[in-house]
Amino acid sequence: MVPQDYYIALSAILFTIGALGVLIRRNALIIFMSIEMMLNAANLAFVTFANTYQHLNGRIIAFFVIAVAAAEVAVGLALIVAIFKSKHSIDVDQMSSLKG
Amino acid sequence: MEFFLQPLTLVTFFPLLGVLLLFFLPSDKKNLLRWTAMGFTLGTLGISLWVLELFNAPNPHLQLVAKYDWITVAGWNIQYHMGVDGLSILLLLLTTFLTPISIFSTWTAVEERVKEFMIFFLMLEIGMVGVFLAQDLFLFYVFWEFTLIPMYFLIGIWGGPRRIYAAIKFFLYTMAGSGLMLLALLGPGIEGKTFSLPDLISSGGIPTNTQFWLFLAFTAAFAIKVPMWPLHSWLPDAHVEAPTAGSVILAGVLLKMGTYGFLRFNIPLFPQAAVDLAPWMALFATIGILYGAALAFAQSDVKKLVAYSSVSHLGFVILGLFALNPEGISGAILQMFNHGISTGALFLLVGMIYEQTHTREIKVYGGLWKITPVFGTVMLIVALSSMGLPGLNGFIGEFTILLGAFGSTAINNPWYAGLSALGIIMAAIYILTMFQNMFLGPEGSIVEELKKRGHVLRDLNRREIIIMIPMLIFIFWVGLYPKPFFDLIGPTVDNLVAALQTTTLALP
Amino acid sequence: MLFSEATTTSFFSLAPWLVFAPVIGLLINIIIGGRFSEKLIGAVASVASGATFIVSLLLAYSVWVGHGQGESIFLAEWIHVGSLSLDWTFRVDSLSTTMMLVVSGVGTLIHIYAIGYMHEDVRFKNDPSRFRRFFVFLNLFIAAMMILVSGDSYLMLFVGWEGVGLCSFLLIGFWFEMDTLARPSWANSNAAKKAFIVNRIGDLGFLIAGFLMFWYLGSLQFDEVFAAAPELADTQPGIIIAITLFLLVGVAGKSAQIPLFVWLPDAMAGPTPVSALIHAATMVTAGVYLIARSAPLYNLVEGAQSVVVIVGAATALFAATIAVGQYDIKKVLAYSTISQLGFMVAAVGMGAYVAGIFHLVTHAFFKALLFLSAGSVILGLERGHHLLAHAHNGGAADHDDEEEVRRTEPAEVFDPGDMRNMGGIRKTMPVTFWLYMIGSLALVGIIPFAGFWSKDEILLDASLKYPAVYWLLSTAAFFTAFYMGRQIWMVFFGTARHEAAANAQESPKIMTVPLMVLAGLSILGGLLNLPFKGFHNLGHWLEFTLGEVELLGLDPTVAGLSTLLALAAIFISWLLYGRVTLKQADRDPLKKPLGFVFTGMENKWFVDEAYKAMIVDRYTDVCRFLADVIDSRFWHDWFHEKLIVGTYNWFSNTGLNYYADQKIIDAFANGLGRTTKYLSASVRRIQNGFVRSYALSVFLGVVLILGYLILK
Amino acid sequence: MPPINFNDIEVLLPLIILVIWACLLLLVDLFIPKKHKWLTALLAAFGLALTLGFTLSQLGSESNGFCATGKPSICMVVLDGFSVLVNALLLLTGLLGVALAYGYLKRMGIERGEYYTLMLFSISGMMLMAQASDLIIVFLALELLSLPLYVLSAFARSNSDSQEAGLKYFLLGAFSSGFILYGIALVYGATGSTSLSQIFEIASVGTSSLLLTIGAALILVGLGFKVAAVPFHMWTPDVYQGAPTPVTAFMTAGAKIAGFAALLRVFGSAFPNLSEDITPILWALSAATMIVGNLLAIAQTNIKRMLAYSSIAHTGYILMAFVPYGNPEVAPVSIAAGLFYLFAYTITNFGAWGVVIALEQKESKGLQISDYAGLRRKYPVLAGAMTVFMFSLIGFPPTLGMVGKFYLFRAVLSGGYTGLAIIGVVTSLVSAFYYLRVVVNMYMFAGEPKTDNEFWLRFTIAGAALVTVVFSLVPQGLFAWASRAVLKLF
Repeated sequence: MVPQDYYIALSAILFTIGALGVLIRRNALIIFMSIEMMLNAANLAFVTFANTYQHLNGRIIAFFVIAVAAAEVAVGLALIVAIFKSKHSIDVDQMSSLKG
Repeated sequence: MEFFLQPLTLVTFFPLLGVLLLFFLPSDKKNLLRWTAMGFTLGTLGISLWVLELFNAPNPHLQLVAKYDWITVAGWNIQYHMGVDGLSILLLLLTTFLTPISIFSTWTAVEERVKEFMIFFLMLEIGMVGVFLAQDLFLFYVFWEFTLIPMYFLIGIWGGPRRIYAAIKFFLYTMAGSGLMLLALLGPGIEGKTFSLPDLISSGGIPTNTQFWLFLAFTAAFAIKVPMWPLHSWLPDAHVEAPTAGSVILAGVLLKMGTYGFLRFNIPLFPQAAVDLAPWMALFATIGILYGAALAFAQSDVKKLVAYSSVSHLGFVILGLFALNPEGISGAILQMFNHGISTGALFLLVGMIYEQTHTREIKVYGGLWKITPVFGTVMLIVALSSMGLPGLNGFIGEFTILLGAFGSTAINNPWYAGLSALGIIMAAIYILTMFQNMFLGPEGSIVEELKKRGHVLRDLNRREIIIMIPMLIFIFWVGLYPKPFFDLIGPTVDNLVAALQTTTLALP
Repeated sequence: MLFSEATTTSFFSLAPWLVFAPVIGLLINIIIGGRFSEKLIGAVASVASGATFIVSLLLAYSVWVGHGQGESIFLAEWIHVGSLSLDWTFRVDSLSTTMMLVVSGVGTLIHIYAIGYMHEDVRFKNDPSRFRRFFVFLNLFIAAMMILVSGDSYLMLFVGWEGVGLCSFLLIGFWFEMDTLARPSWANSNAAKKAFIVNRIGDLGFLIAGFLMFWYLGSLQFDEVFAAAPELADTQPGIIIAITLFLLVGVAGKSAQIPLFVWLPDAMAGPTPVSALIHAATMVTAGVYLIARSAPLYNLVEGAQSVVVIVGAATALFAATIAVGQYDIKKVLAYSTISQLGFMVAAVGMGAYVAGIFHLVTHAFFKALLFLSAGSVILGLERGHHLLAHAHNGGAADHDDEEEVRRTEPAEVFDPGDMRNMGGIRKTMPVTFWLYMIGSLALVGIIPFAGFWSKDEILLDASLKYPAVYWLLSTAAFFTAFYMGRQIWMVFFGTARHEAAANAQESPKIMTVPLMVLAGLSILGGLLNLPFKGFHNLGHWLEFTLGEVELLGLDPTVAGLSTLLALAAIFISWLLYGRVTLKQADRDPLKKPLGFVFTGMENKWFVDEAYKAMIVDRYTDVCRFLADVIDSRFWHDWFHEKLIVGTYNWFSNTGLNYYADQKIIDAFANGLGRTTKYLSASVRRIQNGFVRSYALSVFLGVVLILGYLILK
Repeated sequence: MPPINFNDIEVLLPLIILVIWACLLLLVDLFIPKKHKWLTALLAAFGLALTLGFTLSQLGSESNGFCATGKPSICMVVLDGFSVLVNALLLLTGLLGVALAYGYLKRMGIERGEYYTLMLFSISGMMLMAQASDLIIVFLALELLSLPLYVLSAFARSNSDSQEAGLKYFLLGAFSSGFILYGIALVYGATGSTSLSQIFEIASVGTSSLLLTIGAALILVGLGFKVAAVPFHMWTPDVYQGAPTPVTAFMTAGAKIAGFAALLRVFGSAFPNLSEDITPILWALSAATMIVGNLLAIAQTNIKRMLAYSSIAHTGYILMAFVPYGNPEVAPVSIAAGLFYLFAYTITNFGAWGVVIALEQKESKGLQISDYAGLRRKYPVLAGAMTVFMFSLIGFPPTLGMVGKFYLFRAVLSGGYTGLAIIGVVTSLVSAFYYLRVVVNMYMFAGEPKTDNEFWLRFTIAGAALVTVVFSLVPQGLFAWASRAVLKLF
């Protein structure tokens, strides 16, 4: 069996990749995907820990998170679409009229 | 009802009725507004005289105490606690006396937004009276800060060309000090579980080290307000830009709040620190006296001159306070009163001429005594009082202060008093130079200029004379027969000094 | 206590009226004097002053019948604070009544004289409305002087002390808009200011002496101070020395001693009655009175006494040399006054209090006489000058016609006080001439005039105690005789050097009659204290107050020598000035033989210039520097505006490329340096509107926190 | 499956009512014609008021809800004095939000019924946050309050600023939820539980593990983002500026209250033992927030942006109170002080935003500070009220802000953090710069501002001003309330 530390490490790596993705990418959709990746990294951690402690808790939490992520998608995509409609672009760097 | 009928509550909040009434008066009936404000300030003066009547001078303790629980939950113990004693009675009277005088002086000087002006002025009076009567640290702080707001508007709206700059500077400067005071007054409040000043004093026992820091924090607030050297930079700006009535109140009362704070809080609350730091305070006071006097001499703007002279005069007050003996402290209290009268009168007079000429440049005047004899004579008396001529009020205060400081065991160095006495010479120099340049010598260029504009320089009119007469009465009264004043101060000061001696190590 | 003696003849309780009388006089003149005629104004003031004299007489009488027993008359409580308790209490004893009599007596005469003098003066200066003001000031002076001499404590004395200083200021600057020649100028007001400020320097010494007294002797009341002093003198004599020397500083200010004498010559800017009353007869002698009053202190410390003597003697000689080089009739008298004050100070310093006070009294008589006569001369010249002006204009010489005078502008700048414009006035103003002669002889010390007796007593005392000082004073006396001789020859003899002098007119009776009284006193003043057994009246009188005093007889050597010196000096002055009448443009005959020494005398040894260069200008510079550089540019502009407000501006600029709110910050705006602009630009970059950089900020925050936790 | 426990329902009763009301409102709104959207607003307000009534009725009761079977200490939600007061405050925020929004939406032409529904949902999220006693509930509540706010921020669809604000808020919000979630995961990993009570028990037994500390720190980051603490604050000015003003007003108060409630709840009950590690971080965050917020506010010319930075600064002040959260003697004072300040801030803040709304014109006009010039002359009452709010934000008597700061400083000083208090004082001084600028404009410059007469707006502004002044003079009752906000510990 793969030791649980590996899972945790994987989850940490995924989380970091996700976070860096947010920092590096300019496409709003990809940023959004990176955020989803961070959430799923957390999910992985939950499930791993649940396995360690032999609880259900962590797994159930993972389901909650998936549900929340779905809700976020709904809101997020709506926002992105609305912006694409008016700006014809989803490059976040073009959205910098508010600053200072 | 009982709450409102307490004499001290009444004297503090009576102007509030005026404020409320003014809100509902039409803003275009200027004279009605003026007389309403005047009436309420005179009423306050009347009530303060009633307070004086009730005041039992030989009793050294707080009197006419109004004490009600204010915030007494959740570990708070804040009270509405007002009281008057020898330290504050004179300042109370000074405040209620100068306010109607100042308002009367605005009759022709303030023509715009009279309603607001009067509202702010009455609000200012509430704050000032409250500061002198509050006996609870929190209550004091509230009044203390509150005075800033109306004064800020008075300078900012009705001031000179750089009024906004001056107003903001005044506000920020004062606030900087009071912020530290806020922290400091929480200190004893947390330790002692009460904010009542008499309770804190009687419980005593703040550790020496803590005393030291708290003393400094309070000093920050008071020293800026006084202002002590080198924190005086806001004062000339504020004075120059403030309207006459504002200058009068600023110099006459607001600055006294600082010296009063030292007296009311620093000395009794942190006696050991007061004794230990007295030489330092004396040092700064002495520098302030000489510095202010030197700067006053070099000013070309008469209002600035008077402003710097205030720095010098209030240096005397600080010196007297930290002599920590009855002579010095009594002298300092009397000098606060004197300075209020003399400098207030100076600003009034400067305002009266400014109203006609619209310039404060000393250079352009000259020979006014010939053209306006009454004005010149009144100015002379006031100027002499300001430079401490014996027989007039300023001398009594300065003499007792210097006398006290000279032999003070707390300051323990007669040089401070000796050097400060130089300030008396320097005062003569700048006051006489000012008087000479404006009132003596040949006719100044302004007379010619006014003629070209079709104005003739007039002497004081009846209203102005009526304003000045009470000031002159006090100038002579205190100078010739200060006994009634010392009688009011004396017992409390003796008590304070005796308490200092029992609570500190250094004083014999 | 008030009437402890309870004699039916005691008038002690009248003492407060010494002050009340002149105050009532001046109040009457202030309040309703506007409607009075000039005569009435003068009468009110003179009556007030006369009343003071009568009260003084009654008090003196009371002291006399009480066998010298003085009284302290309590009026009201004054300062009671801490352990300081002072009252308004009048001290009536032989010393103070002597001063009261001199002040009110001479004062009243001068009041009367001034009615005549000012009547003309205000017309020559074109402001008759100022007549009333003059008498108000004069009465105020009498009141202040009375407080000075009758005070029962040092502080009350100080009230009078500064009070007379104020009056001096007001009266020197009486014609504040002009100079002595009535040209628009700051000169008179400068002189007034100078007098007050120099006096204040002296007053500082007085104050500090007071502080020392209070803390070491426990009181400021005379008797208490004197009672405590001997003990302190045993334990800490240094303190007594300090007290006496600080008092000396005060004396030097008020009595115009070295180094504070510079104000007195300038004080001649005041109208002549003022010069006579304040700056010759009374106020300036207050210092002498103070030392005499403090005799119990000075007697304890001989070192301090010798300092006083040296200061006095040096002043006497120094001022006398300057007087030799002056051309202004009043300036000569002014330096003479300083010199004579030096005599008095030296006398009281030696412990010869009687001699000092004696000379004070006689000097009051003859110097007042001299000044007033000089005033008469000056007015006489003015009259002559105006007469000429009218003659030139073809108008009638009607001096009482105010309108006429007002319209008449002097055609040239004419200095009626300059002796070089005078000469031969003996003939045109005979009464004045004789009065002046009497005064001069008294001053020079020719037997039997008053000055002889008093000066001789001082010289005698000096010869016994301080031989060196004796020679200094004798030299001064020699110079005195010389400059007075010079003056007399130049003014009254020879021929007129200016048409005005030729046409000078004698003064009216109201002026000359008081002068005659003074002349009488100058002649007979010596009777007060003749150096013969049984005639030491003043000596015995003052003994009541000062305790046992040494009463000296007449020393023929000293008296003879001083008389000889005086006569010799007069003779030399005749050789130089009297034998040949000088021309107006002539250089002074002394100029050639004495050279630069005379230049020094002419220019008052450049003391004023030195003070200006070393003190006045430096003070102004320091003040300017503090005000302009330290306070304004450094503290106000740099520290507050640049550092604090500049920082504010810098933050304003971090968000935006322009001043955040121009209107408000305008006031603060003081320009930003390039560095701050660069910095602001780089900080601005952070809040740039890019989501990713915001996320970066969050991320960096996380990294920081985790880093802290892990590496902690 | 255990039977329905009515106690559980009771604990969450107000929340349940509000959620049901929100759902019903969503449906009812469909049938309300466009002209009569005031009805929706009224209904929303009524719902909030109703909930407020229920909430207040809970005052004094203390219980847990939705507990693990047989383990009454491990529960999902909790009801205590703290939660009741926070909920009450949140509902008040909601009511004020509705009052401010009604006229504005109409004026700006973005009046739609969903606005109110979204607000109600967001408030229910906030309320849940105050009651959560399990980390996963904290996370769910956070999402529940955030998602409607994202939408609300972008509510002015035609306005690109609003869209930008919405997207920025959404992206960054989701980003920060990632951190909080990962933090929860780590805590779960370290302790084997997400229940606050259990975490507390486990953490207090063993030595603190790094995993737990890091987890706690990540949760702190997430909540710090919500309350806009530096350096997680950068979204704030942009979003507050871009979002429709009533939304901004609502966010500045509501989201902050909820964030702080969670912060207190989580750290106060679960992590007091970590205070040794967390306190320095809080200290630094608080100091940085006060400094950056106030300094950057100086630079602003847009009043919305200025108030946004001011809101950041106030986060710093409130954070200051929580620095000594681990000290059991001071903690109650801290909580009371924080809560009182939140109340003071909410009232003042709504008042100030009310004035901003009153002066705002279409297309983001009337939002410059210079547009306030001359307000005193044309609308003295409005100017007077704004002055009161500005002085309250500075912390000047006689206003609630001053009393609040007094309370805060007392907590900080009691904890012994004098340095932080001094930073607080100095930054308040700095803040006077920019608040006074508004006052200067209103009173000392001439101008021609315009505003419409909207009753509820005026009413709210005047009421807020009155409350700000009057309650500063008689704060006894409020102090008593605040001090009843005790965390239920285990």
